[in-house]
Amino acid sequence: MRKDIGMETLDYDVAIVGSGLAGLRTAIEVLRRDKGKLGLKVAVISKIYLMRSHSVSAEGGTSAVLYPEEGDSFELMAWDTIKGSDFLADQDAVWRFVHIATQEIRLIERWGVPWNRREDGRIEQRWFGGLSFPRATYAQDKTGFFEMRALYDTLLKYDNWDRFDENFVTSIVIENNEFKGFTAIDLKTGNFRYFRAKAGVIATGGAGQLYRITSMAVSSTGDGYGLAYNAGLPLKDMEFVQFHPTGLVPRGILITEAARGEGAYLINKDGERFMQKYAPSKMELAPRDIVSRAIMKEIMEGKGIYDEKSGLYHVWLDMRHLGKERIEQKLPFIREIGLKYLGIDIVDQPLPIRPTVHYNMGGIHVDIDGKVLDSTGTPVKGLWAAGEAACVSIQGSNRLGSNGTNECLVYGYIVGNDIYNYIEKERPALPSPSQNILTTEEDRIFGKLLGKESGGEDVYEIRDELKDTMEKYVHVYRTGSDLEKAVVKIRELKERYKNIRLTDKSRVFNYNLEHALELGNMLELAEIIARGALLRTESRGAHARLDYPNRDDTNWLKHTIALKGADGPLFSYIPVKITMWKPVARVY
Amino acid sequence: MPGKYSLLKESWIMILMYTLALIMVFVLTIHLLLVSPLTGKTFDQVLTYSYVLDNLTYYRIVFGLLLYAAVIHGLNGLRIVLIEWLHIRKFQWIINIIIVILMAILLAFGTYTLIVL
Amino acid sequence: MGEDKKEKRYKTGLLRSLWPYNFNAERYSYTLHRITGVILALYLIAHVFEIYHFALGPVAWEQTIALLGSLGIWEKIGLWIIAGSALYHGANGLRLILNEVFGMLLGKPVLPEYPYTPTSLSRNQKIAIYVILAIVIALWIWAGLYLLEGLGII
Amino acid sequence: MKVRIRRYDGQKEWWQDYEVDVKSSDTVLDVLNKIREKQDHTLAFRLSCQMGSCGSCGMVINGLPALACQTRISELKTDSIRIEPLYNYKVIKDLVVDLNEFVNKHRSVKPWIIRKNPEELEEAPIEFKVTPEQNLTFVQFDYCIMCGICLAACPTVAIDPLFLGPQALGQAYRYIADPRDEGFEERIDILDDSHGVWRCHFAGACSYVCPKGVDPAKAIQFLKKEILKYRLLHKKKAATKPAELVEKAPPPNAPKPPPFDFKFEGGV
Repeated sequence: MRKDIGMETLDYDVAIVGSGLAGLRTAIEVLRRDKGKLGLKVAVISKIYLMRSHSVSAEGGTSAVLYPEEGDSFELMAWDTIKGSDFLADQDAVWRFVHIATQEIRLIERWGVPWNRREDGRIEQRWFGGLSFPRATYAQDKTGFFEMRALYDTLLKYDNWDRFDENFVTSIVIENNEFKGFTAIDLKTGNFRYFRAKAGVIATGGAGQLYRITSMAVSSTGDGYGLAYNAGLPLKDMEFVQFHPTGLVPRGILITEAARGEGAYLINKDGERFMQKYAPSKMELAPRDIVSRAIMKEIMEGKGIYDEKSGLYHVWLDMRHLGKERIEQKLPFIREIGLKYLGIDIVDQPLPIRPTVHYNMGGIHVDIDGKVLDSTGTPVKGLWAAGEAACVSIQGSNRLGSNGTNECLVYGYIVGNDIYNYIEKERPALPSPSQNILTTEEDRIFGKLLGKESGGEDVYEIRDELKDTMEKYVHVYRTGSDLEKAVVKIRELKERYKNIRLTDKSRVFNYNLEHALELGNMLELAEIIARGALLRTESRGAHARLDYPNRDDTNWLKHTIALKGADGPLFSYIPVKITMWKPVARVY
Repeated sequence: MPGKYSLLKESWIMILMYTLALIMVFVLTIHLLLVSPLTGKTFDQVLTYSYVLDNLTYYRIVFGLLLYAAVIHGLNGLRIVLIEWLHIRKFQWIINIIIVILMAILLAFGTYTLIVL
Repeated sequence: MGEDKKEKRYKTGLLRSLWPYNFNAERYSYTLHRITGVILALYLIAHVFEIYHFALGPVAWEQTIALLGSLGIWEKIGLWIIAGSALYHGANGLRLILNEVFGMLLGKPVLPEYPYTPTSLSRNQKIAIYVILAIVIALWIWAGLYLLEGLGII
Repeated sequence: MKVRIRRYDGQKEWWQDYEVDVKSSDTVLDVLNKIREKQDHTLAFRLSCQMGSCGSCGMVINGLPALACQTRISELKTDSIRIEPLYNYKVIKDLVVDLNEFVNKHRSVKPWIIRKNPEELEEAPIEFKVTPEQNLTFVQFDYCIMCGICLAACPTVAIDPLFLGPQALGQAYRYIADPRDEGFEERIDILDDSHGVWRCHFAGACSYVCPKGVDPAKAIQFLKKEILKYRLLHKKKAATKPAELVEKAPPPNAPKPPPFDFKFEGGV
């Protein structure tokens, strides 16, 4: 084991944090545009191995307009997205997004995605929640996985990039509104690293781990949000946390919306298809927030089924009428999950499901090109964000199913192009930050956190309490009093966090240290979410207040912006860009 | 550096392996039948000089085929085991050469035996 | 790729490679195929030199036979093992040729269905393995009886 | 339940016993999480998705390589669990193994779509025509999540670390079988090497332990068949016919935003 503590400096043109769909797509786009012309060197930094990112768990599909001749159109997709977002989406961004999505689907088809096909060999599409045309392009029910496979494999084709697996990024170095690199810990050796780069991309995904029951991976702890927030950059719309209606009880493993797209029913204790009360025309295929609220309402009204093992209430997702052949062709992974984790075969038994945390609509405040904006709304020179980590905002207050993977692809493409144009045009030099920043950061991690001998708080205890707090008070339905309780609890946990002590003092693969750093970010995020939700006195999309049950377009048709203050987040608001459609009542 | 340290394309060696294996199925069956109970002799009787001489001269082509097939197939098998086990690319040619020399020695002795009779 | 042989790896090496415990029937047959192959190759080397004595004339041949005969029952047991090796190696080798050259007994590419049972290790392959084992064991017992008969025990 | 874990801290190796309360529905990964969170913070193991689709948590459980997140305690049918790092890999710490060699092997077989005309991968008119039947010829092998478990089971990898291994060879076949790919000749020299495809002797252990049903053994035997066909008969990729590009469709509407008071009149 290496005892010496040294700082490595690694020079790259582009440093990408996060290796999910958005990160890989950005890397490919930069290298693809470049083709050795500028000889750009790209670093892909990930806290886990490449191909282990949570994008592999995306199941259902990827929306895109492929068949305008059959009645689909860009207007229709944009309308669906905007209506689904409860009119909080920036409509210029949506308009751009729907156009690029089509091209992305075809591009990754050529890179090897085994899309499900029609009999004549063309790409097949299916229904998804909130769509008015079956435009979710899919590869069985492992769409995200196959997309990741294709992107990862295609990236391997290029030479001019290096992978930094298991490098945990601890901070963004920003001086004078200019990006100067990332600092990271190499988990394998425990060394401190400084990635000096002309351009940086944050594509770290979401923060589902704030909750107990979540479909997100253990690695989705919102590090990107924390990095930006701690660097003094604003976060947008963080109070909108999407609950996927169908998470498997008790873990919250995702049962894809495609199950309902293929025709599955939601059934309560009395055997009733209760969605007809909530969305009579779309039924089970209403957008996710509506279905989640419907399920929670059923459970609150005592029409849920009690599961003795986990102590949770749930409803049934019934796929028995689909038939074995259709399930094997289109939903094999769902069947596998049911058999594997509950011993339930969906061919002849319904699955117990309840809402599970699935997606963060909010994220780092970026403009329509993916450039990260600072508190005054001017772009930070040389810093981009893409995918779930960024908030453009296309998803508004509620993401439509099948719009997540294509946001990653589209913004990977846009950001990659933008970076290439930036470097080609401006030819920036490698930045040189003051040494002070780096040594302070190194000391924060290794001196003040790893080397600390005082204090007795345990990382995992605080994390458990945080998860329970969020699960209890900041769930599908929120009330002012619950949110206040949550804020108080989170502030208490933040105080306790200052007192933590790590048991593992080694440098190599010190997961204890990684979890402590993650927890620091998670506590900040939890506070932003809870306080942002407390301030927003309306119900919009995924944010549903029992004490303010209606949408309030006069006061709240605006994005929340959270900035780090001396004592917790400071909130301000910016308007929504409405270019095409004025908000109307959202009925399905 | 694929193929740099190997004598032949590995697939041609394997084609040889499979072909010789199929040949051996036939010739080795004949060889074993000649020392089997089906000859009506006891095991000691099939080893007598005259019986063996009869067989060797009568089935000379069969035994020649068997010799060449078995030596090449067998020693190449041994080579495969060795290059997997010792797995250092740089010294792979040493194993190859040792095997080829061994093959040559065995074939020389075997051919001599078959010709001289 | 690591050219360095001295890198420490966990539970690796010749014995691990030949230790099929806990695994599937094909891995057992792999172990047997490899061991029998090495036995046969080594026997082949000895056998060629043994036969070479035949070329030196009847006296040399009788001497060689007598020398081997002096091993007593061990000669017969040795030959029995070699006969068994040849039978198994040959029969299993035929199965491998079907697999590797003709792509038979493997099934077609399918959509995997949970619980995953790989088609390459499924029914056809298992039948082939058990048929081979049955034939080989029957012939091997026959050969054993013959060898023992020669010894005058039966 | 008694859990025995093989520990390693860079210098010494040892077995450590833990006593954990488990429910029958728990997976091995839950047990490890309980140990790390409640008993021993120094235990190192990888995990991510917890639903068997990322491939982080490959380890040897009771002597058989498997994904910890999809091995349920009730399936093991034992009253104690023995957990070791994956066989045939270098161990870095506890259950964390070094996968760099593994990913390099994967990369060395050129696992991407190769076209004679590379422009087709950037600017093709619409899409390749792949019928569902053609899709079926390779999609099974595309299930690979790169967990590295197959290499831990492979008897050849156990003695020959240079062997490409079931994962890389399986992926090579996945792309060779893909009707969109034309890179067979580029890959053949890499595969037809003294430590390439022919070092597979079909022990089938890779397919036996594969957590996603990829069946790499099958892919490798098919790969051998394809290579022999190419060498003996000069037939390239007889398995699948190359895909055609779909005819150029009418260009999609030009991206111009509709006027502000655009009235939507769709059947929502």
